[in-house]
Amino acid sequence: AGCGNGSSEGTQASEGLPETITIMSIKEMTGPVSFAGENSTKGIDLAVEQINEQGFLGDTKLEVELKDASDSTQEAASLATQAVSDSTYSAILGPGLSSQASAISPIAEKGQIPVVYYQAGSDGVLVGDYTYRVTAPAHSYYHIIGDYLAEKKVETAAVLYTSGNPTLTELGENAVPGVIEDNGVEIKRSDTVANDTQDFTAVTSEIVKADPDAVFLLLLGPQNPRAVSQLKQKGYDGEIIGMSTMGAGNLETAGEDAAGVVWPSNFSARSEVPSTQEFVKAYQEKYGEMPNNYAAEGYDAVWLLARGIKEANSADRTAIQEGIAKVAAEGFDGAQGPLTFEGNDVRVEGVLASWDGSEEVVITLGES
Amino acid sequence: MIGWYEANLVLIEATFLNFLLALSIQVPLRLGVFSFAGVGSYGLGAYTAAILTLRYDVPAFVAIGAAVLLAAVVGYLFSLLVARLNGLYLAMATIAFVLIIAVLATNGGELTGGANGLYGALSDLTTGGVVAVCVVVAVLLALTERGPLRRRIEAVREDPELSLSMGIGVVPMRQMAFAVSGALGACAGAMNALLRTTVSPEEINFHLIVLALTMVIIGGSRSWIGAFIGSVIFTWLPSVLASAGRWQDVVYGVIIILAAIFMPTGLLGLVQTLYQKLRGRRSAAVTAEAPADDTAEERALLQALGGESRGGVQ
Amino acid sequence: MLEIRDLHVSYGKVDAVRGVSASAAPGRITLVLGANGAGKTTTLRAAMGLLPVRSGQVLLDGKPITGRPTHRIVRDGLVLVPEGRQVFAPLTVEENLVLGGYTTSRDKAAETMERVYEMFPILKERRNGPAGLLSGGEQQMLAFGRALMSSPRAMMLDEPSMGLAPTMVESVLGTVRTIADSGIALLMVEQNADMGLEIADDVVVVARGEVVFSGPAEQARRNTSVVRAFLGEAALGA
Amino acid sequence: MEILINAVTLGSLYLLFALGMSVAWGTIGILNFAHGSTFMFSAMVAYFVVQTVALPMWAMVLLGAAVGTVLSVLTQALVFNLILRRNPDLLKAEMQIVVGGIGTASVLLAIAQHYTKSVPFGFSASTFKVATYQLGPVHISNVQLVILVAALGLAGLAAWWLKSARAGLALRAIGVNPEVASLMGVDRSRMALGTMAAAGALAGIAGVLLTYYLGSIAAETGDSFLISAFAAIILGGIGSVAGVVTGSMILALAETLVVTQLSGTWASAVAFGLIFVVLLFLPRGIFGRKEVRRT
Amino acid sequence: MTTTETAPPVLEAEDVAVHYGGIKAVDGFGLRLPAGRIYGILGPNGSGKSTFLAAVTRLVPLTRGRLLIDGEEYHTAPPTKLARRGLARTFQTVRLLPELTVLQNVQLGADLHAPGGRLRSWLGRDRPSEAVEEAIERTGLGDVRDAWPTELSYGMARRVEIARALASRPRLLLLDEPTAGMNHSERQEVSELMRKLRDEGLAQLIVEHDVQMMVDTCDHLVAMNSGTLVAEGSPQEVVSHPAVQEAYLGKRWRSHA
Ligand SMILES: Nc1ncnc2c1ncn2[C@@H]1O[C@H](COP(=O)(O)OP(=O)(O)OP(=O)(O)O)[C@@H](O)[C@H]1O
Ligand SMILES: Nc1ncnc2c1ncn2[C@@H]1O[C@H](COP(=O)(O)OP(=O)(O)OP(=O)(O)O)[C@@H](O)[C@H]1O
Ligand SMILES: CC(C)C[C@H](N)C(=O)O
Ligand SMILES: [Mg+2]
Ligand SMILES: [Mg+2]
Repeated sequence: AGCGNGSSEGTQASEGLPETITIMSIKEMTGPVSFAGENSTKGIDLAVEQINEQGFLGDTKLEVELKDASDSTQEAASLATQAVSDSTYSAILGPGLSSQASAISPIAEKGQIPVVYYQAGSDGVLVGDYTYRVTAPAHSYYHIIGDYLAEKKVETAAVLYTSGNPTLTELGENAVPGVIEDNGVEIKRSDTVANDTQDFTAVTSEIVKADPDAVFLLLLGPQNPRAVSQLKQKGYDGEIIGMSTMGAGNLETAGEDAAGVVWPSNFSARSEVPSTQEFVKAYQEKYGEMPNNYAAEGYDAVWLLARGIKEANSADRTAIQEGIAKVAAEGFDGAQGPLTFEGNDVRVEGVLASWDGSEEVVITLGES
Repeated sequence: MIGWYEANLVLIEATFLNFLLALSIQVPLRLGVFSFAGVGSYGLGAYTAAILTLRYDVPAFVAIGAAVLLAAVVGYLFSLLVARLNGLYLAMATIAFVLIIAVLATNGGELTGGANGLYGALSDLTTGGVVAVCVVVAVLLALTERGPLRRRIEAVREDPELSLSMGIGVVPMRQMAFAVSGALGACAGAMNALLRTTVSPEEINFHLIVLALTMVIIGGSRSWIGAFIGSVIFTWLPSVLASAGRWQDVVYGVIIILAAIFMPTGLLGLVQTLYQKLRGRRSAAVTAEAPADDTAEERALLQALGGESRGGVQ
Repeated sequence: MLEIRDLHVSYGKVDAVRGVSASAAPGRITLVLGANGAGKTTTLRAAMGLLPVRSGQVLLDGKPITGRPTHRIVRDGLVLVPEGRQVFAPLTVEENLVLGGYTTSRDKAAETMERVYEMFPILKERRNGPAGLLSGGEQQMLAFGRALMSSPRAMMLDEPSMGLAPTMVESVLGTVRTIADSGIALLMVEQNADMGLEIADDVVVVARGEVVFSGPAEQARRNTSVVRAFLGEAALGA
Repeated sequence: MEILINAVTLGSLYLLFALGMSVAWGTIGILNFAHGSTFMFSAMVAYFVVQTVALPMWAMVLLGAAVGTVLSVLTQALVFNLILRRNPDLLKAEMQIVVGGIGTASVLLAIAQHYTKSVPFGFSASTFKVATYQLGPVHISNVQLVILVAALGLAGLAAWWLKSARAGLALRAIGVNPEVASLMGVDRSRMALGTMAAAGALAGIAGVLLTYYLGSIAAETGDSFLISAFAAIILGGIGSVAGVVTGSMILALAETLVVTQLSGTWASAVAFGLIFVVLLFLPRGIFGRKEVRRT
Repeated sequence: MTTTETAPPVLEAEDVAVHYGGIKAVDGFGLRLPAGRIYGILGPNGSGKSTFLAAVTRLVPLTRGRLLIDGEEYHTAPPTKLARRGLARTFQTVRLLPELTVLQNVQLGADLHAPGGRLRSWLGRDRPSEAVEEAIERTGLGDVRDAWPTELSYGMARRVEIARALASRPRLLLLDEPTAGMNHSERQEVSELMRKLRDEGLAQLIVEHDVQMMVDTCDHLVAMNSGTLVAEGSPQEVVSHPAVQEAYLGKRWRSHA
């Protein structure tokens, strides 16, 4: 308590860190994307538990207050403003919906409160120093599909994407066609569906008629099993390649139809990386099930924040932001494996996930 | 208090924006015009304001003014197009209008930012500005709810043909309703876009229509006060219900159902009825004590029948 | 036998009907007279179960029907020709008639429909057109014809001659008499007192929700005040 | 050709769904906004049942119909009927009924979201397996056949019943003027309940068949169907069975053509643009009755 | 009666026809109504009386014919113009606005001629004008002025209709069965009112089935059948016209005449 030095070298809880640090977690716990909110919250809870038990922040306890914004942009913006003006909150764990994130970012930036997003993969989300994201945008690792295409001797492809969602549109219009063409594959068709499209029979009929070797489905979670089932019903037997929305059990209802569907993912529970294995073990112990990408992302988001707080050794928002920046510059090993940051945005290696008809597995090429 | 205000600033602003949105449905409804075009204008206004702010960096009032003007003109032109439609057929046409606007925004390429929408429309609009606009709107609407203007509106809604025979121009009134509705919707949309600095096509959907309608019907469909009550309820209810946890949406639905059943004239109507009951209505009193001033004919009749109804004439 | 006993009906605080009694025996017509707002329509509607009865009783053939739902009362054999025509405007003329016979057998209904068409040829001409396009008087004919379709045991008519041309008034009221003569009990509100009195057996006069006169029709015809109020000075001399 | 079959199947699903809604609306004047959630909820209940007992398709369809009936009857008895009792004027109560339906829909949706976590569900546990037949150049599945037969059969039945039965006429009379209908001896509440029960059953059947057809649906599926159904009904003309059939088919055809030939993003714009244009020329839909109003 | 025979008639209809498909509701009917007179139209049900009134007030389009007000043609003018020229009407059915009180319903009639500019009349104080008070008084509605239309008996509602038309202080009044649903003495009152209004210079055209009242009230009767004119003249002439007796009046009146 003695020295009056401004730069905090010491780790006395009384000086730098208060007893508890409260964080607002804005999640989509109900509505069409609740699967993302549900799973990431499980990861968050696990991380908070570990941090508090380990005494990672000394005697300081991390407390996360969960707020449901459902799929309402308005509600998310309102919660963020509340977090900004209520000084008990030190930071925000942000929602996964790009639309909500884009609304929150300017508020957070102006109010100078750090936010760590997961998912929220579209362009306008990260606007300045205070906003971070722990989910690598799909375009940054999607290229790993290249070897798979080569192995399966894919020469022609069709792309089907949901044009109502910014993240998927970016992928469907630029990133994925780029990857496909880089691998010398010809794109035969590119179709779009709307956010609320349920019936894929017509469009799948057309795709099947074009008879491509592979179909790329870049769809919202619940749309995936329908599109897959309907492709199969139309007699399609080529490759089906998706993106991370195929995870989190979203393919379950398609059952056998979806066996063999693959997608580049930012996370796999089967990865050999030690930090991942550690996470998976702890997760299984706590919940008795395998974690998926959303859970891993939630987990990593909390850890990024906690490291930033420790670095800052203060509950002050600006200090935390600076702390996170430092952590990000160095990167760390998280549930998703070794995490590096490009600015405020995370980058991962990526793995190829697959649905085997009953659960999500990781493919290692050259084996199967 | 200050803390409360700051923490709930977004909700407070949203209340006023929803108020304008509700009015954009209510104004035509009061004239018997079943139009949701105001919700489309909301989108139109939001995009106009956002584009002007992003591209030309104009002050907020210019952006909003331009949005309002454009939407009023579009509303007017739209009214010419749908002149022959009525009732729920008109409602459907206007729903189509709203959804088409959303699709246009999605496919608008660089201008509208596609599915991403537009971000970072930072402007100098303040909460005070929003409130001021709402006050002006409310005052203007209050003028239409009294005296001759109210009677005209009632006549046009309930009986267009009668209105014609009383010299009331039904068609111009309808056209005006569309223009005003467009202006109000656009005003709400523009201010929302500027306050939230973003607009995206997914905001303009069927749910916004349902919300606007629900606010008007549950609040009260005959007066701006009803729209205001509705906007307060439906802006704040979700946060209030957040304490109900998992079941908050169920409770929300149940509240709407109960309101529909027990408040046939909206909350405003309920309040008015209670007030009238409390004071005892004049007309009721008059009819009840009427025997005091019998007409001569009846008095004669009562007299004649006082006992000897046999009293013949011959 | 249709009997209304000491009926009280109120709209909120306003007592519109305060102890009205009226009855009609099979084969007899009871005419209800009264000024505008006297409570005639209210009485009929309450008897039909369309308005809640505060106290009093309505009996059909000695059986109380007070408080029963309207559609039951219709099945019990009592029908009402409502005030102001009330035809189903978008339905065709014939569909209106078919609905009138909703509670009877198809054969019976078909037979009565022929009779109605005979009585009002214009309805037959317009049978496939929407009822709402008929003229006022034509709609009144339809409303009357529609009530005949159910072959009731007792009938209440609220101003059946309203809007009808003199020849039609004669014909409708003549039919009313014929119906009564076939053994149906009839309670009729009619402002055309002149003609009403001619066919009626009994008269009830209502003023401000109360019965102020009740007796046989000839007695009413001899009563100065009734005559003055409902038939005019001229009739006094006649 | 295959496009046509796909379009007709989609149209038949719209038809199954919209038929009950249209009949209830066009006759007893009840525009049920909870129809979409009734439809989804029936499928969801069937899903939970099939998870425990592997049922064949016909049993699932019956189950869906039963759940739909119960939900619809409950909605009628606990919501619409209470609204009407307080406000006997149908025209004035119309808005209240719409809002009551909106409330009911959000209750059902919230319950479904709670139990499914909004994750899509399907009937892979059912004993029924989808089979696809190759007829010349055309693929057609057994689900599609069932849907086509069910939709056209039920629509035919409804049309015949409304046209020839006196009860159909009574229903329409209630829609015009409930009070005078009761003066004709029509038991208004029983008729209304019956109609809503039938509408609910149709919704339930549609829900189950749609789930078989698409492979899976989610809690939110009901909503988007509601708009399409609303559009189909208006397009054809309220209350006319021929209208719903035509409206559903046109809408499905338009959507299918746009999705396959143009782009999915424009699908709804074209579909609604089409409705818009049709209404401009036929202000009361294709088969809509002219409004009867004279001076 | 102050009319000079040379002044143009207030209302003139020539060879008016209104056809609905095959139905010829009005088929070549006409009349000339001088200022300050009461004209009556008699005719069987469905003979086209109400349709003729609708045509005259421009609520239905003419199939053919000419309409003049004060000698000026108007058969292509919009209906709203007519009210400003002093024409008011009532309808055969009660058409009150349910959410306005009796007083407000009557005020609606007077709004057209509210003093001052439009803005002033919209924003100014809203006391019932003299015309409104007078109309209420003359139709005996004082007791129910604050009642709602649904609370009125049929006969009372009809009086409000008349009061509303009167409140606009018209020069020409068209009444479609104004006394339907009233008893004898009530009709008498209405008849007296009409005659008084005539003496004040109001021209009236009345459609009504109460022949006695028509004979007592009208200066001139026009009989129509199947959309065409069958007889015209003084009440006594028309009532004793054989065609009118045959088609319209029935036994009772035959013996009367
Ligand atoms: N819904 C209502 N609410 C309140 N008061 C009403 C209502 N309906 C009627 N009244 C009042 O009840 C009284 C009786 O009305 P009712 O319609 O029975 O009269 P009536 O004898 O049929 O008259 P009319 O000959 O004019 O048809 C009137 O004073 C009327 O104002
Ligand atoms: N819009 C319409 N479409 C079809 N037929 C119509 C229409 N309007 C009126 N008619 C028919 O034209 C004829 C004249 O109707 P109108 O209402 O003018 O008769 P009216 O002389 O007023 O009869 P009433 O004395 O019964 O009121 C009637 O046979 C009526 O059915
Ligand atoms: C939760 C996720 C499915 C959201 C999606 N990735 C988006 O950016 O909108
Ligand atoms: Mg009456
Ligand atoms: Mg007429």
